[in-house]
Amino acid sequence: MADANWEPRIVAIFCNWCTYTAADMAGVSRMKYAANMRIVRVMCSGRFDPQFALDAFAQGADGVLIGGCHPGDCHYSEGNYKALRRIRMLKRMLVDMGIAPDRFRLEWISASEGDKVKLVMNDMVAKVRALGPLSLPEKLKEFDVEVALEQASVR
Amino acid sequence: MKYSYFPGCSLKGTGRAYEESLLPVFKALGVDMTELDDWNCCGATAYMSVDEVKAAALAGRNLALAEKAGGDLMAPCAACYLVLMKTQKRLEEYPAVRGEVGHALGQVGLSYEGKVKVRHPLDILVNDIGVEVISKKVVKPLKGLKVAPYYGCQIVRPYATFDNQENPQTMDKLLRAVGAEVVDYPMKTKCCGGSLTGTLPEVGVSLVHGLLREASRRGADVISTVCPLCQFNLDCFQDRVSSNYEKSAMPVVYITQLLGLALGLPMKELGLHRGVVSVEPILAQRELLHV
Amino acid sequence: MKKIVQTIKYEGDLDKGFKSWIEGIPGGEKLHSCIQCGTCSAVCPVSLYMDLTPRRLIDLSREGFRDEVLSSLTLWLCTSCYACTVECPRQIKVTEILYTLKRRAIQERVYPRGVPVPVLARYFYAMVRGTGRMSEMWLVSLVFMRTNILKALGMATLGINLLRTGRMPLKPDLIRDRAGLRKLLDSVQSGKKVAVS
Amino acid sequence: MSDAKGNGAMRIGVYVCHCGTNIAGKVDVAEVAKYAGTLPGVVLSRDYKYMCSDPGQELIKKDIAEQKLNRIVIASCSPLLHEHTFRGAAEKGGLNPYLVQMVNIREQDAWVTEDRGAATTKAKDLVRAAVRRLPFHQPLEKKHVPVNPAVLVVGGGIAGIHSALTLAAAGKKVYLVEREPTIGGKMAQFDKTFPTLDCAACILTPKMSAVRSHPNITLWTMSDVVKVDGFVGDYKVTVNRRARYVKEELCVGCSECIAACVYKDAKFPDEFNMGLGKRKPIYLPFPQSTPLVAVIDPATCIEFKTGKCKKTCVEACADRKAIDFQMKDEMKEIAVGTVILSTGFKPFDPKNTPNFGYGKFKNVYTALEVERLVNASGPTGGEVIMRDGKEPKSVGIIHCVGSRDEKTNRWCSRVCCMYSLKLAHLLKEHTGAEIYNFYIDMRTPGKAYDEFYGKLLDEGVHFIRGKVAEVTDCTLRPDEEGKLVIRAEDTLAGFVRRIPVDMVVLATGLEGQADAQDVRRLFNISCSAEGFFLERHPKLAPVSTFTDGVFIAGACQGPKDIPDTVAQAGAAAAEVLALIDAGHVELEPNTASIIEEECSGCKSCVALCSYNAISFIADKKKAWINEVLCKGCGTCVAACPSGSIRQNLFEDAEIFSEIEGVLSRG
Repeated sequence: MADANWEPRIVAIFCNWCTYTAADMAGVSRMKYAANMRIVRVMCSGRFDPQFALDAFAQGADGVLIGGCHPGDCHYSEGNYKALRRIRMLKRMLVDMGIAPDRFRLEWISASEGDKVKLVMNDMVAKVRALGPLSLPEKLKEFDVEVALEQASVR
Repeated sequence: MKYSYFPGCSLKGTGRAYEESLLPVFKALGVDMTELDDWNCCGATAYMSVDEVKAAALAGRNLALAEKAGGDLMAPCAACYLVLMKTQKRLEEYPAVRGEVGHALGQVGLSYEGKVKVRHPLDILVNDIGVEVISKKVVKPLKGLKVAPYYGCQIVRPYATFDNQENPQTMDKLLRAVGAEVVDYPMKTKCCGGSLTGTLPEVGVSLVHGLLREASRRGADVISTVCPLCQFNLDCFQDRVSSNYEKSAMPVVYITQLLGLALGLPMKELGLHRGVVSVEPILAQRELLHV
Repeated sequence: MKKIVQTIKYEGDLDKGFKSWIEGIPGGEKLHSCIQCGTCSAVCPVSLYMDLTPRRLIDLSREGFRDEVLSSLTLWLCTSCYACTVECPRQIKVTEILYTLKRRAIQERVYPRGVPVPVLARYFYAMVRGTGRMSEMWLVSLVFMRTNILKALGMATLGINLLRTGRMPLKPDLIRDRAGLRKLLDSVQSGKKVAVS
Repeated sequence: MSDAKGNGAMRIGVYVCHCGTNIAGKVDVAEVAKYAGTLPGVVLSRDYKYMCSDPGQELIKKDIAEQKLNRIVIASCSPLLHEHTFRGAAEKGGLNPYLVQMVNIREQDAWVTEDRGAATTKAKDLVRAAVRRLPFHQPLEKKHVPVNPAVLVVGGGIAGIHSALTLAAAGKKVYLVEREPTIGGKMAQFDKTFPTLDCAACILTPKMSAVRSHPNITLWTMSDVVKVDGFVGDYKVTVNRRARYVKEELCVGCSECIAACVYKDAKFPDEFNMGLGKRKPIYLPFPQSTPLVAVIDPATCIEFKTGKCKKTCVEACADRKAIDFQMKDEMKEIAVGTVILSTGFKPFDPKNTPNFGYGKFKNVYTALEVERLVNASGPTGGEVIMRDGKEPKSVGIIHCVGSRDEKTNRWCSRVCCMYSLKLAHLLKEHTGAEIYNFYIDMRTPGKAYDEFYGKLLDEGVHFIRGKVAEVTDCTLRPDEEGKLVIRAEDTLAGFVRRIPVDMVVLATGLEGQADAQDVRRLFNISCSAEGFFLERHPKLAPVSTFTDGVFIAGACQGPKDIPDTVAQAGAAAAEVLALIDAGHVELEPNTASIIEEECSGCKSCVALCSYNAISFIADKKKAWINEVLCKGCGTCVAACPSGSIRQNLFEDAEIFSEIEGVLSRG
């Protein structure tokens, strides 16, 4: 189903203090990694709302990556723990919805770990590439059509 | 504990005494050693010098055989140990080499998954059997025997992980466990010259001299080795050392020979007569001879 | 009077691809990262006999002095004790790089005359291919017959000693599946083409 | 029609920065600008060489005025670097600064992407997201919080001392906390300092006593910071003052207690002299210790071990009664507005480089040990008498011990070349010995540094370019007997050399403090894996951290010599003063607030807040957020089941539209 020049699209939601800074450091160190990530900055991973991930998938993302400070290192002392709880819950939910675990990932990356950003980015892009496109929007369309037909046939 | 045993060419030739003492010692310690069936030469250093992938295939055959046989693979010869370890590293680090070798092995109905653990006797003696167990089995402690522990290069460098690369300790521990007196021997990991004694004797013999000299200066009665080539070089070229440098008559034995002695195994089973420089006089002097 | 020779090196005479060729072969990857600290030379037990110390060999290799490197005695003095590899602050696998250079030297037959090591290596290679095993003494003496008959005589006392102590097997040992081994080795397409993928 | 509040129809201006070739080299900036022009609401889009330059900022102001822009997108470097710059420009142009959105196409695109096409696509996606986001931006006002003028300085080495004195001189209250019994740090242990060779004590001790006597400085030695709460302008810090067993306010440092101690001779290794000298259980670290107050080491004091000591020290102290065996640790809580961390470094432990024989051969020394050995107030009174009682006739100094090596530390420790030269000079001066320096590269950048190298060459010190392989007592020739033989390649001569010497000095490198990671957590800043604190920007914010109000100075940020350390200490003090004198700090207005009518009063947010900023108004049955306490993490926003909490700059609508923006590719 994936056409030859399909490229995975991954939305990354990074906390301002650790992971976003690490991503900057990766740049300052001129590390090269896959260009498939689109980073959205929030102040703390604690701001992560499961809706963000669901919306991203619904809008055509093939993967979602959350990045926060290591446990114990949160700039706001424990926002990342709060995030962790939601993310665990969401992960289970996504699996039930038939979205492969590799499409949704949480990583603790501290401000000094530019190299880890590179590793995670490349690794996740590779894994998602292997899974192929999620193309949820298309699926949802088909779904709507079916529903419509259903209703039609009922009448 | 079950191990496959990879003698290597030397232990069948110039290094016979190593095998002759090694097997009884492990038997006495209740370890089952079965010689790897139809093993071939590891390739040593020379094969690498001609064709690296063929070298990997040559060693690969042994690894494949060992994997089939099951259990860890014990390689007492430093060169064999190194080559087998190195081949494993290459196969896992370099897909190209892995592919080549895998293909070649396939041609003769063999395959290698990378499961074999290559082990050196020192590693097994200290980490699997344990120094305590061995010291309990000692019947003739080597009281008063001053031993210079000589590890040589290739068992600690560069791949071995069972001992410290700068200052290895496993042999020291074993010697103490059997009651010997370990002399501080800073040359313990210096090179014996390898095949240079044969190919460029003037160079090789000078290295041998350095090792012998330091051992006697530190008051050693004997040098204890774990490698057939080390033993060969240090033992067989002392006439040259004497003529080129200074008089030298330092017995050079295998650790397994000393262990066997301490475990009370019959002398003749330990190949103690095979030293060019005989070890018997000093053993007699220290009253360690027995039948 | 000492002979006067011109020692200037012209860029055009260098092999520009030499560095990348070495780095393309397993173990050579880090050649470029050398800081010329000399640790390799200083830990080397035989560097005091070398025409080029390992450090210089590394530098010349990376700069493309192919001929100087391949014809160097250094390659044949290396005992593979791996001290350089272990101690290198840049973790350059010096020993492996030397193996790469030895192979090239043997292939191009540019090793220095009178050094038996390459001959030994070739004999060894052939012998193992044939019998699956090797008998050191047999091989060594054979090599000296070929390269230096006097040295071989010089080895006599050693031979006698080994006979006396029953350590000199007179006939080489054999493995059973010699045909299989030969097949195995021959189905490897020669190593020199294989590089890191 | 638009106004400063940015109301009315969207009139978005997009600016794509080339950053010279930094961005333009990988991203087709013209293409991105062209594309941006096609996006809804965008009335103007340009690409420009350097947006952060004055002309660049002028351009923005001009366009706001002429084009009536009411939203602005700047696609350039990281907002962490220049957000304030561009918000400032907008503000000067008469637009509310929070109607600006930055797009990071340098650090997170141009610099990390191989393929030009991919980089350009990525830039477009990110710009589109920003354009989508902006309509939801509201004009906001900055928050102002007062700054407590008191300052906490952690670490009493030369960095901490200099910062403390600078701040005190400016009339600010300073708490200087040091964990050792005296301030002075490593510098106090040095003999002379390069390249001027003025004696460390002569230039340091006056500053130490100035600290002690300054009315604005509260000096707490033997103390550790154990807890830090609050935020820039208003930190609450808990300090544990460990028991010294001698009352600071009563002791005059007369040392009579020490003389009187039941131990007639000092027999315990003394820390200040690197164990080369001995001290008693009650002791002064060194003659100029500050504070000049005795200290008792309970680990060696008989009274503490048996309780059966004659306590001759107490007798000697007589009616001063300064000695108190009952003294307990004491917790102090202080309120400060800003913090300077100057916790220094740890010398590399040469036991990790066994080849050099440290700990095996008694005449192998570390550089710091030699500093004490040549020091007039050192254990040998300045005579270079080695552990074997002899004076060296030849000395080998090994550079880069533990530095520039993948097996230990990869970095260059920056000071070793210079201090090795200094020690070479001092040792030659004291003993006239032959001195051999073994170096990899001689690194002497700095005012009058290379001239100093020249001076050492003049003095006839040997310089051998080669990393030492080993120090051994295995001798090969008569002239090596009884000596330590250094084996190294003389890489310039091209030979391996064996050099017999009497004494070996190891120029050990600099490492981060062992507890750097704990300190980092305590103050909520970042720290590299190597154990050095991370500055906010390597060039433009070298003493700032990612936590406002916390600054770093000296070797805790990276290996550094004394001049650089003092410069940083001054810089940190200046940054602190800027905050204090402004009187207040401007905080990002990214705080959260409750939409009362939608709040269901479920209280789930209340417990979530780490800053107790959320309270529940019982009579209204609604939650309420105290914006002064709110730090703007947004955790409560994400958690609110009824979606009735909003966060400035990170509204749900803003984030959703940004997510949809990066994905909705034309």
